[in-house]
Amino acid sequence: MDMIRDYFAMGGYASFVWPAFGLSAVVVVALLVVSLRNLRLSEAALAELRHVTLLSEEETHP
Amino acid sequence: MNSFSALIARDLRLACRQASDSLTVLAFFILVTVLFPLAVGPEPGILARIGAGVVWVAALLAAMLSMDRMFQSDYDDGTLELLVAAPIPLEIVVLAKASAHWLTTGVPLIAAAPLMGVLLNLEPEGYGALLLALALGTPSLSLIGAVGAALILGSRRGGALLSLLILPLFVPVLIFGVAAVEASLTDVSARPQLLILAALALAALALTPWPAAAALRQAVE
Amino acid sequence: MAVFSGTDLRCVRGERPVFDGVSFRLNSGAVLELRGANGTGKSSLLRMMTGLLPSAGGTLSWNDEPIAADADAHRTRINYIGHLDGVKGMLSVAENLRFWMSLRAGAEADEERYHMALATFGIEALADTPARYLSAGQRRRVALARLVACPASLWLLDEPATALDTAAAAALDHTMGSHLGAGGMVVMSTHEPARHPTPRVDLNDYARRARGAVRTAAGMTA
Amino acid sequence: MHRFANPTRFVALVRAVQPWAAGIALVTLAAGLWFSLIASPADYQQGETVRIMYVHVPAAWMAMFCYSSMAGASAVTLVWRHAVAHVVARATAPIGASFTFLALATGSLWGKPMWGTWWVWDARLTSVLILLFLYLGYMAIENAFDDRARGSRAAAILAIVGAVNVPIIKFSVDWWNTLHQPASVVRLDGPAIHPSMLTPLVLMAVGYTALYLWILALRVRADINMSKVRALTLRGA
Repeated sequence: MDMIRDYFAMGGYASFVWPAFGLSAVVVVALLVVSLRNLRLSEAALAELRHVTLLSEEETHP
Repeated sequence: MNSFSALIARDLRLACRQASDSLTVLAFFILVTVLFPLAVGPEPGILARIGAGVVWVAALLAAMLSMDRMFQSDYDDGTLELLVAAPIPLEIVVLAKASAHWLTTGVPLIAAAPLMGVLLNLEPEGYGALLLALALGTPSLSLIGAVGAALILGSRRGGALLSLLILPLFVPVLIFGVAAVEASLTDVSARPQLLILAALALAALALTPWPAAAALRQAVE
Repeated sequence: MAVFSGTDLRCVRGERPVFDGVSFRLNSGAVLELRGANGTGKSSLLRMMTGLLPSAGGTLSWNDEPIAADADAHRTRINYIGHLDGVKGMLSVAENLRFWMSLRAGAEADEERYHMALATFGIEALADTPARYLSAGQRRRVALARLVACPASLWLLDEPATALDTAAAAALDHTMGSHLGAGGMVVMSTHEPARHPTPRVDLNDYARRARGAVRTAAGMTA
Repeated sequence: MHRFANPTRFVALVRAVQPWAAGIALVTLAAGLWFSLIASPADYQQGETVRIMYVHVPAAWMAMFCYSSMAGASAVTLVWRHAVAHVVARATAPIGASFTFLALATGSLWGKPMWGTWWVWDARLTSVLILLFLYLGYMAIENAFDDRARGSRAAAILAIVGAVNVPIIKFSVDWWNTLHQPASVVRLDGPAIHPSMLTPLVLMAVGYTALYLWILALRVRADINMSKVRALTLRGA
């Protein structure tokens, strides 16, 4: 058990190494999530346009 | 060539008719310089050490004050689109505007700089280098500023946006401008720094008219 | 004698198609009237002819040579009067007019042309008054005085008669008449009823075709 | 090059590239993290803090890589007036800005244990800070205009002007740094790269690049969809 604890201690620098990796992960994941959500929203808007104006499938193909 | 002089003559005439613009720039320059002793205390030793940097930062901010209006009035009253349609290269218009801006803003700053040196207890050896560095640096500011002023035409947040766009581009001029003065204070020759400043000015002279002209063209589209 | 022509011109403003497939042919000594409701692109077509607005399609040519090949030559041939007068309030009428004359090679020394320009539009008395004291109509006269002061074969006028009183409008007609008589050309966007039969481009019908054009491209514009 | 000017063909290409980018990103990042955190030795001098290098250096590389691809796409936008090229530049800006922010944050986290301060005026950190302002300037002017086409062309010009200035800024900041070089500052990239440290660094760099392409694909598709929606609603209205 203490082997795990030693590992996470990072030779005493835990409070620098883990925030560095954590922050990187947070920013990257946030970027991915926001981009994915924007894509879904844009596809929904296109699909909704297809119903409203009965445009051909080809035009509102995402 | 006469269209270049015609453009500058017109801008200088306009500047003289609105002399208050250059005076406000000068007043701003003096005011910003005065703020520093009030902030860091009047102790001559400290002021002497940061003097060159303070004068340069104040000069840079003062030069930027009137930059966003470089093309604005022409853009608003239709002169700009006539200039784009006129049979003269737009790059010449940009150079004329930047030179007019330098004459109405850069030169007064250079003239007032020694006074600021006195306020900040700058050592005597530094004045020559300060004047020379400003003389070589302010043209780059006007030329790079011309690109920024052309880019923000018709945008919603003109002035503030301009400073965000061009301050990063002013960093090299600021660094070598202050370095030239500090080199002359430590009785090391300021030649290399001044030569680099001259190189930056020549590069700006050669490179900035193209993006500025492109920005003007797409501004009147 | 020169010919100014345009084939299949297409204009997109922002991401909105304005007109498509506009063609015209204008010979020396003729007027081309641009008609159409507001927003059908009369001003845009004029700005395209001036070179201010690049076309999204089609070509403009002078003597059947594409203008894009030699834009500088084209700029020496044109005189553009837009909605804005381009008159500096801080300068006097004389200073304004002489400035525009100085930008054209050969025109700056032409005192006789300068005085004729002032006389044509009846603004000699105002020569030394700063332009900011002028009324909109007077400022418009100063802008129109450029047509006489700066020689150019192709006049591109965007609703030139706005803010003009009857005397100034008559002076404008007279100047255009002598310009056409000397073999010049005029393209004019106007709302007044057509006074004399001239070639005309009615942008109303081009606008409908433009809207159809978006079916193919996705309305993407740079 | 002109074949991809047509948006629909360009989207087809993007949709083809996207799964590959995603796959490579996930695999290399997983391996990279494994090597960075577990399967690589601590540094004899810096101890475990050297692991921060594995997220700091790739982020700094990506900050530069994104800016140059933004400038390249902007050049294509201005020279050939391809709206599609600008979509790539517009989509890259926020990704580049995020990597620049990460480079600064991890740089600061790395500097703190070594010099006891959160911010060190190291030449490279300062250049990256100025690069962040170039990104913010780009994004600010991109949507400072009511007409989107105006904003895109103004931003394209700024990106190219910025790209020309980046080396000049880098040179002057390095020069400035040597002038004011405090004696004790260790160069931030730490010791010579020991081979066992190279693998995590390369893996993370490849992972970040693939990640950039993946997010870029998502943002480009969303952007093209939205301009299609705008064009169709305009026409419908």
